[in-house]
Formats: sequence, C-alpha cells, structure tokens
Amino acid sequence: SPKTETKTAAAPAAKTYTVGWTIYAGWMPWPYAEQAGIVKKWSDKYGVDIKVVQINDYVESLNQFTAGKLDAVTSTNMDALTIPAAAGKDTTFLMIGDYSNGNDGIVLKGGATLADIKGRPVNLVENSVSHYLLARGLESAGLKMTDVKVVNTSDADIVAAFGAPETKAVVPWNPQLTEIKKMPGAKQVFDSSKIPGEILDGLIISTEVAKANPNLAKALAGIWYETTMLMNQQDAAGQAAREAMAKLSGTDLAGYESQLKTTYLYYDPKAALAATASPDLVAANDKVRKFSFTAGLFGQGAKSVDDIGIEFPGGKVLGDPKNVKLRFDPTYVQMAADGKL
Amino acid sequence: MRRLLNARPRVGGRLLLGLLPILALVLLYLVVATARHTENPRDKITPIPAAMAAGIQTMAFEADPRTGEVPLVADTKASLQRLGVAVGLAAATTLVLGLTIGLLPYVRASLGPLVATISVIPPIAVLPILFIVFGLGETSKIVLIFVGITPVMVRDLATHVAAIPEEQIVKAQTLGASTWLTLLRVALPQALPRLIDSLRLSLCPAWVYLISAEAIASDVGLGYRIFLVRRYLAMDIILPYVVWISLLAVIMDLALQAWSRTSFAWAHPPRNAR
Amino acid sequence: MRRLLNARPRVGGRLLLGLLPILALVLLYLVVATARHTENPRDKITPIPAAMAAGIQTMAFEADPRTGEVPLVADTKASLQRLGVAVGLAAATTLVLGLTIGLLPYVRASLGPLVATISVIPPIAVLPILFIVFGLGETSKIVLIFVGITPVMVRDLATHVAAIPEEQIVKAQTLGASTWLTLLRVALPQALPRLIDSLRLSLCPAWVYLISAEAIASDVGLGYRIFLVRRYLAMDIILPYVVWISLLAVIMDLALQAWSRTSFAWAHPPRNAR
Amino acid sequence: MSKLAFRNVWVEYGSKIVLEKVDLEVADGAFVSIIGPSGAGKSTFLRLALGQEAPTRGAILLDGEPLSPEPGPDRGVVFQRYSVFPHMNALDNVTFGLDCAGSPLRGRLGGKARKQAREAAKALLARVGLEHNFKTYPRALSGGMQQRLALAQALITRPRILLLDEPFGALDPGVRLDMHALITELWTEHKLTILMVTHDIKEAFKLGTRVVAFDKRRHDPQAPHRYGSTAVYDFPLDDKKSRAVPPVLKALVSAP
Amino acid sequence: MSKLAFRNVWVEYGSKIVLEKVDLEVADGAFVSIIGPSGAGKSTFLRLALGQEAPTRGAILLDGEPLSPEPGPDRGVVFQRYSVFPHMNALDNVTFGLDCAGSPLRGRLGGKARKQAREAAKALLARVGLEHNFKTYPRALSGGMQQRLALAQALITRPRILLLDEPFGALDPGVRLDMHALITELWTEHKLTILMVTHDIKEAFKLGTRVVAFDKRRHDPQAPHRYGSTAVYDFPLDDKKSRAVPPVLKALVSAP
Ligand SMILES: Nc1ncnc2c1ncn2[C@@H]1O[C@H](COP(=O)(O)OP(=O)(O)OP(=O)(O)O)[C@@H](O)[C@H]1O
Ligand SMILES: Nc1ncnc2c1ncn2[C@@H]1O[C@H](COP(=O)(O)OP(=O)(O)OP(=O)(O)O)[C@@H](O)[C@H]1O
Ligand SMILES: [Mg+2]
Ligand SMILES: [Mg+2]
Repeated sequence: SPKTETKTAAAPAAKTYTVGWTIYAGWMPWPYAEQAGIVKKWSDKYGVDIKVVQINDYVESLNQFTAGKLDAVTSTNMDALTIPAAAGKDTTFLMIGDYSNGNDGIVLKGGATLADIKGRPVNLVENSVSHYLLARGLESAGLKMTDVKVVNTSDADIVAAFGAPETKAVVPWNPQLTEIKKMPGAKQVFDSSKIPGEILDGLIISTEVAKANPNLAKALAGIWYETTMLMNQQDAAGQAAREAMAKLSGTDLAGYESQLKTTYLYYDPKAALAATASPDLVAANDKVRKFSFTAGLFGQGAKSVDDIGIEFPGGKVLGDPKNVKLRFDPTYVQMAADGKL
Repeated sequence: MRRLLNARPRVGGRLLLGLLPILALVLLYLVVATARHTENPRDKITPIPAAMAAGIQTMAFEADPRTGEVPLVADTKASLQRLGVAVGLAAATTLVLGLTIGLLPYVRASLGPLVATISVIPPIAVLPILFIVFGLGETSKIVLIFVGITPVMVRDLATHVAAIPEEQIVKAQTLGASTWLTLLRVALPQALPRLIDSLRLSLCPAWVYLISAEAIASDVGLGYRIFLVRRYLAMDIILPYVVWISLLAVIMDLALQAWSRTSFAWAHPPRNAR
Repeated sequence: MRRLLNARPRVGGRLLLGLLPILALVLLYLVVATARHTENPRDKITPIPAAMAAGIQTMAFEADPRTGEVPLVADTKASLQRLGVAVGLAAATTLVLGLTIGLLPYVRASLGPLVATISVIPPIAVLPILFIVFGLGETSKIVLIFVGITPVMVRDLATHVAAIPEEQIVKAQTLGASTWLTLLRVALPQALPRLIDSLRLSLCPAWVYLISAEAIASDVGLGYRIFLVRRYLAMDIILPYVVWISLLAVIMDLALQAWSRTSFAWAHPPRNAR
Repeated sequence: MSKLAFRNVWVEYGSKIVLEKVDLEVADGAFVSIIGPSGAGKSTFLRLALGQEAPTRGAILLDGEPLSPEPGPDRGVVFQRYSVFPHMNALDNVTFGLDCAGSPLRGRLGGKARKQAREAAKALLARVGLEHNFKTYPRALSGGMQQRLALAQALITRPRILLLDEPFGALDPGVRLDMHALITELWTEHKLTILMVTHDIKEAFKLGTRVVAFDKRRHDPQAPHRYGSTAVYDFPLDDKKSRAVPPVLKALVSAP
Repeated sequence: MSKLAFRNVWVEYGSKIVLEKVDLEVADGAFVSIIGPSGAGKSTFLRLALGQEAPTRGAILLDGEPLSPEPGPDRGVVFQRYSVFPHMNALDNVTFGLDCAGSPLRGRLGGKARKQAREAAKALLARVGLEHNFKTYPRALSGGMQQRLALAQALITRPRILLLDEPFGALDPGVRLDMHALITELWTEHKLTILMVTHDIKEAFKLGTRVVAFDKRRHDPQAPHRYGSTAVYDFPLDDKKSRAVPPVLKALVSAP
C-alpha cells in the first residue's frame, strides 16, 4: 500500500524533524552527510524535512531530546537508558553505529598499571560511559568504586585538566583521549577494547515520532548507511569524506583515522544487524543497566533495576515488560541490509 | 482624578501590590505544572510541589551514603567557602589598588589603563587559561571569581576616591597629614562604604563565576549539583537549589547593606520620602 | 621631596607609564612561551607568536569548506548579532520599566520588589531551565543575556529616575505637563545618559552570558569556537580569540562612552584636572 | 473678592502636627512674604497652595472653588534649587510650558507654533537679562542666572499665582539685590499674586505687601510634635514707614 | 620684617596667563581681603600661598626662605565647601590635626595624649560655639556650623597663616554676621596672618586691615588669555574712616 504510505508521510511533512549530534569519532558521518547533500537526497526521497544540528554539550543534547526539542539524537546505550528512558520517554535505538573499541580509556599520570589508580582522584564526566568504564576497569583490577574519588569534569576541559598538577587520573573519550595520551607522563592503563560491545553508540529516536512517521526513520537509516559506506571506501572519494569529517571534528585526517581505529564502526548494515540480533547485546546491556541502577542513574523513584524495561529484537525484554522505555528495533537496519530503502 | 504620577499607594497596599506579581508567578507555575503532570505523570520538567518536597527531602535532610554528608549542607559549605575566600581577596585587593590608583597620580597613570582594559575582558573567555595555569582545584575557582569581580571593583573604587574633593586632600595636608595618613584616615574611611556597595553589586557576578567554575570541574558545590543533576532533568532538585541560591544571595545583600548602614551611618543620607 | 600624593606625571610620561605594565605582561608571556617551547617544541599551552599567527591565519583568513565562510567572521557576526539583539531588548525593557518604576509610585510598589528579587538570582543557575524552556536555538541564548543583565539595569535606572528631585516633577506639572509628558520630556532625557552608563557596565556580564550559552549549544559564535577547540587545548586559537573578544568589548565601551559624551553633553561635567 | 482662601487648614503626619488651624485669605495681586523658624511648616504651607499636598483637615479655595488637588499651570513655582531642567538649554526650559500646552502627545510644538513659542520665550529671557544665553545649559549658568531662568520658565504659562520657596536663599548678596528689583518689576508687569517663603526677614519686609509669620502658638518641651504652627503674625504693609522690621519678629527668625 | 613675600610671580597654563607680575608683601598679623571679578585668579593666588601650586615664574618667600612647595601645617585653610571631613564627627575633625602630628604611623593618638588632644579640641569647639555638637557629623550641621567647625579644625595646629577662600560665601546673611565677629576674635586671639578671598566687597572692607584687588591690567578682546591678572589696587585700612568702599572698586566686583 504505497499510496497510504505517501499519504501518512505527506500529512506531517510540514513539520521539520531535528537531529542533534555532538562531536565524537563515530558520529561524524551525520554532519558530513548534511554537508555532502546526502541528507537532502534522502529527505526528498521520503518527503520529510530533516535538520541536522550540532550541540556543543553532550548532556544538553540528550536533555533536549528528553524535553522533546530534538526528535533524534546521537547517544550511547547507557545514556539513552539513563536520561530519556529513565525520564519516562519511550526511546528507540534506531541503529547501532559502532561500539567503542578503545575510544574510551583510563589514563594515569605516573603509574604503570590500573591498580595504581587506588586512592587517586579521577577526573571524568560523572555518570557517563566514562564512569561505567571506570567501574568495569576497577572490577577487573579487583578494586571498588570507593577506592577512588570521582571529580566531575566537563569533557571540553578534560585535556586542560590533565595538565594541572593535582590531576592524577582521567577517563576521557576521543578525541580528548588522543590529545591526553600525547601529553608527557600519560599512561593508558585500561580502555574500552577490553570490554568490546558494551559501550554502544548510535542514533536514538523518539518512539512516538518514529511510529507516527516511519518515513523519517527510513530516511535516517538511508542517510547513515550511504555515508558510512562512502567513508569506508579506500579511494579518493572515501578519503575526501574522512578528511571532511576530520575537519568537522576539529582535527586532521591522521588524527581522525587514528580515532577510527579505536572505533568499531558497523559500516555495513548486515554487520549491524547481526550485532543487534546477537545475545551479546542483551548481556552487555544487562551489565550497563545494573551499573546505572547502582549509581542511582534511574532517578529518585526507581526501586529496582527492573523498573525500566529494555526490549530487544525478538521480543526479549530485560526489566519490567509493562514499562518498556528503550527499544532496540532492527526494522530499519534490516531494510538497509536488504537494500529495500 | 489625580495624575498617575501623584497617586501613591498606602503602606498596607504597597506591601500587597509588591507581593502580587510574585504570587502570580508562583500560581502560574503551579497551574502549568499541574496540567503537565496530569498529562504525563512522569514529567520531570515542571515538578509539582510534592515532587519538589521529595527532592528537598533527599538533598537537604538525608545524608549521602557515599560521603556521609547531607548534600545541600556540603554543597552550601563548599560554595560559600569558595565565594568567601574569593570575595575577601577581591575586597582586600580592591582596597589597596582602588585607594592608591584613586589617590596617587603616579599609580593612577601606571595602573589605571591596565585595570580599565582588564575590566572589560569577559573572564569566562579566559577560563581555559585559568585552568591550565591554576589547575582544577579550589585555586582556579577562586581565581575565576577574583578575576571576574576585582577589576570592576577597583575601577569603581578608584573613581570614587579620585572624586574626593581636592579641598579635603589639601586640608588634610595643612593639618600635617602625610601621603600615608591621608590615605589611611581620609581616603580609606570614605572608601569603605563605597566598597561595600561595590561588593553588593559584585555578588551576583561572583555567584555566576562560582557556578560556572563548579559546573566545569568539581565534586561538591551548589553549581556542581545543579549541572550534575541537569542530566536527568531533575528540576525537582534544580528549582529548590536555585531558590536556595537566590535566598543566600538576598541574605548576603541585606547583611552587607545593614553593615554599611550601622558602621558608616555618616554615608547614608536619611531616606527620601518619595 | 614632594609627597607622593602631590607628584603628578607629565602628559607624555603618563602615556608611557600606562603602557608599561601592559608591555611587561606581553613580554613576560613571550619569555615563558619561548622557554617552554625550547624545552618541548610540541607544547600547546603557551604557543609562540608564530603558532598563533598560523592559528589566526586559519581562523581569520581561510574559508571553512563546510560553510564557505571565514570562521572568525562568521563567529563574530553570530555573536555580535545575539549580543546586539539581547542588549537592544534589554535596553528597551529597561527604559520602559526603569522609567515607570522610578516615576510612578504605583508601578514602583507593584514591580519594584519583583525586580529587586530577580536581580539577585545568578542567571547561570537557571541556564538549564532556560534551555529546556526555550530550546537550543537563538532564543535561549538571547534570553540568557536578557535575563542576566536586565533586572540589574532596571533597578539602577529606576533608582536614578526616583532620585530626580521632586522639585523638577512638581515644576513640570506647574508647567502643564501630564504624567505622560513628565515621563517623556523630564524623566526620559535624564534617564538616557544613565542608561548608557548602565549598558557599559552590563556589557561585560552580557559577554559572559553569551559565551556561557554558546559553550553549551551552538554551532557558530566566538564562545562556541573557544569551547570547541578547548578539547584540543588549542591555545594558538583560544588566545587570539580572547584578545579579539577583549578588543570588541573595549571598542563597544568606548563607542558608548563617546555616544554619551556627544549626545548628552549636559550630563558630563567638564573633567576634573586632578 | 478674595482669591486664595485657607479655611481652618491642618496638616498632620501621623501624630505629628505640622500646621494647625491656618485661616488666611490672600487677595488678588498681593505679594505675601512668609517667614518663620526652620521647621515651622512654611514649605508645607506652600505645598498646600501648590496642590502638591492635601490638608488633612480644612479646605483651600481658589475663587471660592476647592483648589485642584494637584500642581497645574495656573500656579507657577520657583524653588531654591532644582528649579530648572538640567537637560534643556535655557530656551528649551522656557518653551517647555508652551510645548506642554500645545502638544499633549509629543510635548513638542512644531512649525509655526514652535516659532511663535520660541519668540515668546526669547522675549521673556531677554526680560530677565538672559538674552545672551539662549543655548546655555543650566550647569553653565551662575546661581543667579539659574533663578532668573526659573522665573522666566514659570511666567511663560501666565500663572495667576506665583509661589516662591526661598528663591534667593542660595545667591550672593549683590546678585540678590538685582533679583529683588527683577521680581518686583515682574510682579507689577504680570499682575501676579505672589507667595514667597524667605529666611531673610529684611527681604520679606522689603518685597512684600504683607508679611505672614508662621510659628507654634504653644510649645510643649515634653512633646514637641503635639502642637503645630500657624500664622502667628500678619502684617499688612501699606506705607513705606511700616516696612521697618518689628522687633517682635527679629527674635523669631534669628540665625540658628 | 615682612613675613610672606611674592616676588614677580606668574602663573601660566599653557598659553593662558592667569597671574602676571604679582609683587606683594604681607606683614605679620595682617588681615588681607582679596577681591576681584570671577576668574581673576584669586583662588589661584591662594593656592600659591598654600603651596598647592607652584608659580611658573618668580618666587614666594616665607620669612625670607623659599616657601615649601606643598601644603603643610604652618598654613591653615578654610574653603567655601568640603572643608571638613564628612566621615568624622566634629570632635574627630578637630583632633585630626593633633593625631597627625603625634602619630605619624597610625594617625591616632592613644592614652594620655589622646585625652589631652580631645580636651584641647573640645575647648576650641566651645570657642566657636559648637560645645553641644561634639558627636555630630558634618551632614547634620548647618552651613554656618560647618564653617565654624572648619575654623576650629584649622586652628588646632596653630598655623601662622590662615587662608580663607570665600569662607562665608554659602551662608545666610544673619549667620554671616556672626561669623564675621567670630573670625575677628580668633584673628586677634591667635595672632594670625589671614588672607581671605571674598566676593562680598563690604565684607572685605569690614574685616580686612588691607584690601587687595586682582584684575587684568589690560584686556585684549581678541585674545582674552593673552594677559593675566595682578594686584591692581591695594588699600591699607588703618582707620575706621577709610573702611568705606571706594567707588572705583564697586564696578570691579559688581554682580555678574
Ligand atoms: N513627609 C513628612 N513626614 C513627616 N514630617 C514631615 C514631612 N514633611 C515635612 N515634615 C515635617 O514638617 C515640618 C515642617 O516642614 P517644612 O519643610 O514645611 O518647614 P519649613 O518651615 O519650610 O522649614 P525650613 O525653613 O527649614 O525650610 C518639619 O518638622 C518637617 O520635619
Ligand atoms: N588647571 C587649570 N588649567 C587651566 N586653567 C585654569 C586652571 N585652574 C584655573 N584656571 C583658570 O585660571 C583662571 C583663574 O581661576 P581662579 O579660580 O583662580 O579664579 P577666581 O578669581 O578664584 O574666580 P572665582 O571668583 O570664580 O572663584 C580662570 O580663568 C580659570 O579658568
Ligand atoms: Mg522650607
Ligand atoms: Mg575662586
């Protein structure tokens, strides 16, 4: 019934959908897609109006999504769970873009192993994936959260923070991680490649909006995979795309490519689909939600880790099935993999 | 009918009139909050009073299990300490620089332009530099506040001291006062009430810089808490914190005003009836 | 020997004295930067002039391929536009509220306490709320600046207008002036030079709020750029941007001062020789 | 027929009585000097006549009608200070009254009316000796010149009553003498009724056709605010001889 | 022997000549009234005597020695305004001179010295009629009382020369008369040399033992700053009769 579909698409077409992004290696395809006209191409194809906007402050971008000012936004699985979903907003993980494969790390100043972190202040963005990485790292070293002292530090200033004499340990993500590793005395003792698949990055969309206008979701999936496939090409066009993304994130090609090395990007929708369907996804998210609950990130009202439901492909649900607020929906990745977009 | 210009409310009516718009705002909020809450009971953006009460309860009356301290108390203590040290240093520096720049032509010629230039630089722009030079600890927060408010205060005080009538300066010298004594006994006492005024005006920017600094790197403080809980849109905590900060600011303002009125009565003309 | 109090530098010497500390600071920076650069040629924290020149070159003279615009120009345009709109709105609001609160007892009784209360709330504390209420577009940035500077300005102007001698108000009425004409021809012209003074004082906070807002949500603007490149500790870009912002601030200050001196000469007593 | 009449007028601020039982009739064309010690309520009395303040008891009548309870263009005023607008030059200060009358919306006359107003103002300024200062702002005028300007400004709207509150108090003696001559001329010329408060008893007797002294009739040292002032003496000055200062008044307004 | 001598003194500001060729000797114990039109350089002349300003040419000698080029406790001064410190009460205003002399570091005497200073100050305050206002701040004092206070303040350090710049210019006539009596008494009592600038020519002749008038000798309407003022008239007043104002001076200081 393509007719009815165009009709439903035509009605809300008057609305402009806003997609927010923040600077991160795995999210740079979004601004590039807009710059290269890929966004326009897919918007026209599906008759939706899409605006891609940059938000400087990551937490603020998720707040705006929660408040309904953004229809879709780049996010990690953990933040999607603890910010919009915990606030009662029904959120859909539209596609898994990548997992951090060394993009997040624990860096000590003067110290050889992770065990040396004991008793130190640790600068990181509190309650973020960095916090999670720290928890997983401590766990692996047989330490507890109470063995360190967390100091909330804005991600924009964490590089400057590392330069300060009283800073002994930081947990940054890229591109800051790369900058910090270059500084004298810096030693990376743990990174996300040791916990592959747990820190997932992707695009989340309001479930309500996606339901009301599936064409928007289709267009977004189309944009994403056209761009990632383009940047993955080992030719001049691919290099040009990567170079533009490097510039957009404020670095150069070499810097950006080194960040990509630690980013496990699912360039191909088939790979993404496989990851979405894998039971590993459930296990990873189980760890994340347990950490989040323990850290109090489900908010005041949450009584148990099962308060919020997370739905996976095939109907499997972690937590309360009557309060599903985060959904990993393979529909659109599947369409991309099938070449049906 | 009297001209609006001449119509004066009575004393009782004046109080009522003053409260009206404030009450109206509170009422408006309650209506909006209730409406939104009815629509979405999990709405976090406009918490209803009950939610705020719960927020206040956790922040102000329950100890954080991790630190063993009540968050509001710990935050307030940390913030006030930073504010106090910074404002104290700023006041002391202002006195020394303001008095000498205002009174001594040579000091004015050499430091005046520098202070004037610095006082227009928005301190937030130099924040990254401050972090690098002073680190992330208490120092950089205190320095940000200090750098933010001192130049303006120095400029103001120097202008005030320079406006002390030449006659008084000459008079002091004919009474045997040296430069030091003129500074100590003529300029200083006349500068103090102005310094207090200046401090009152600087408190609002001081809070702004404190919160900005705490938002960037901190593990305790009122600004830290607001920007931390921002990530869950916890308006039930943010709103009481904002009210609490405002309350602290009002109290400080009133305290400074009272201090000036009692200690420097000579500088306060009896209030105008109009 | 003359008392320091009475020693006055000559005109030429005064200029030199004023430049000295500024030059000393620049020199100090150069020495530190060169020393650090010799030790670690990749040092980013204190870039040497050559590095800054390169930074300036990319930001101020090369177009960004994505937007086709020169970043510095685009940033300056965006920031000045936000600042201009916000400050313009603030000035207009201040005129209306300041004049009526200062002149009309009924308005003073009803709005005075509200303005006094709002003027002590540090606007940064409500920043998260502003973003949620007004979104991430231009509105929230303009509102932050507006909310940050208007209450203080209104309070100041109202106090100034209320201090217009009662005699003048009575006199105007004996000459047939209505409330409106008293406002228009007696209070307004006397308020304008004070408003300009007030604007000059508010420019620094206005910049602070602009930069704070741009730091959180923006894709162009001077504050945005500084916060963007902070991730890479690119002091070779941050420092020139800070200097540029300071320059803009100084120019605005001087322009406002000149405007006041030419348009409201009656309000400016001839300068004191001292 | 009497022009301005005070009938049993009282002014109280809370429990403090400033004026009590003031009964006074001021005839058309009179020049009433008002004297009395500081705090006797002279300025308060003038504020009543001005309409700036209302009596707490009693009535004030103008030509038999209750006085309009607000300042208006029928009663001009010159204060000791702040009597001219600092932001207008001399000419604008004087045309202001005409601007208000002719242009209730913009407060500025235009075209021919403006030209006429400026001519009238210039003539009046010349009359008070300010023909060389049309463009001067008050700050650049001496105290005497400012008071001349204030007189011209008050007279342009042709008020019937002119109220003066220590108009010459801040002037040097020489300047003061010139102003005495000027006010006497203007009074005759414009057929004004003048109420003038002064601290200078000689001035009061020199200029007035009548001198009214305000003071408390009874003093209670335990409760100084229990009793208000009223017109305790009232001297009509018809002939030259009576212009000597009566000894009884000398004590009343001696220097502080 | 002459006490204060001006030898061919000039004061120039850039190309503007304010005083030219002033030659004047002031004897010990003289009371010199200085008059002249506004802008004639009377205050400038006083500033020279005070040491607040140095002449561009010529010399000023005190007892044959060049005058110290700064204000100091040997020359007291009373200005028309701002002559007392607003932040000190009357007593503190007067003791200030003793505090400075006795305590160069803290500027405050302690112990017995303090008590003595306060006694001396109280006596002087009583002498000028302020025995009931020791604790009063200047703002709460009338103009006349403020000038009395300024006199007491200036006299406590026992200056040999007292410089007065229109000290009574802002006072009411009655108050002025009282002040005339007071200053004459103090002059005799403290054996002062007084230089007093005044705008009031009668005052000048009433109080002075000598009246000096400053004015320009030559006027060039094209270049009003080409010529400076100097002492154009110098009247010694030895007997009562000569205290009438000479007609030639009346024109000089007529009202503006
Ligand atoms: N708004 C007011 N509230 C209370 N008391 C007032 C008010 N206005 C005036 N008074 C009192 O009324 C009395 C008369 O004041 P008024 O100014 O009329 O005296 P005056 O004769 O003009 O004195 P002066 O010669 O000093 O000008 C004074 O004691 C004054 O304190
Ligand atoms: N610092 C200065 N620079 C330039 N001109 C000055 C300066 N100080 C004073 N003058 C000028 O010197 C002249 C004499 O001034 P001075 O104050 O001595 O006059 P005066 O006789 O005291 O006048 P008045 O009676 O008005 O007080 C005036 O023309 C004045 O403008
Ligand atoms: Mg009065
Ligand atoms: Mg003078």
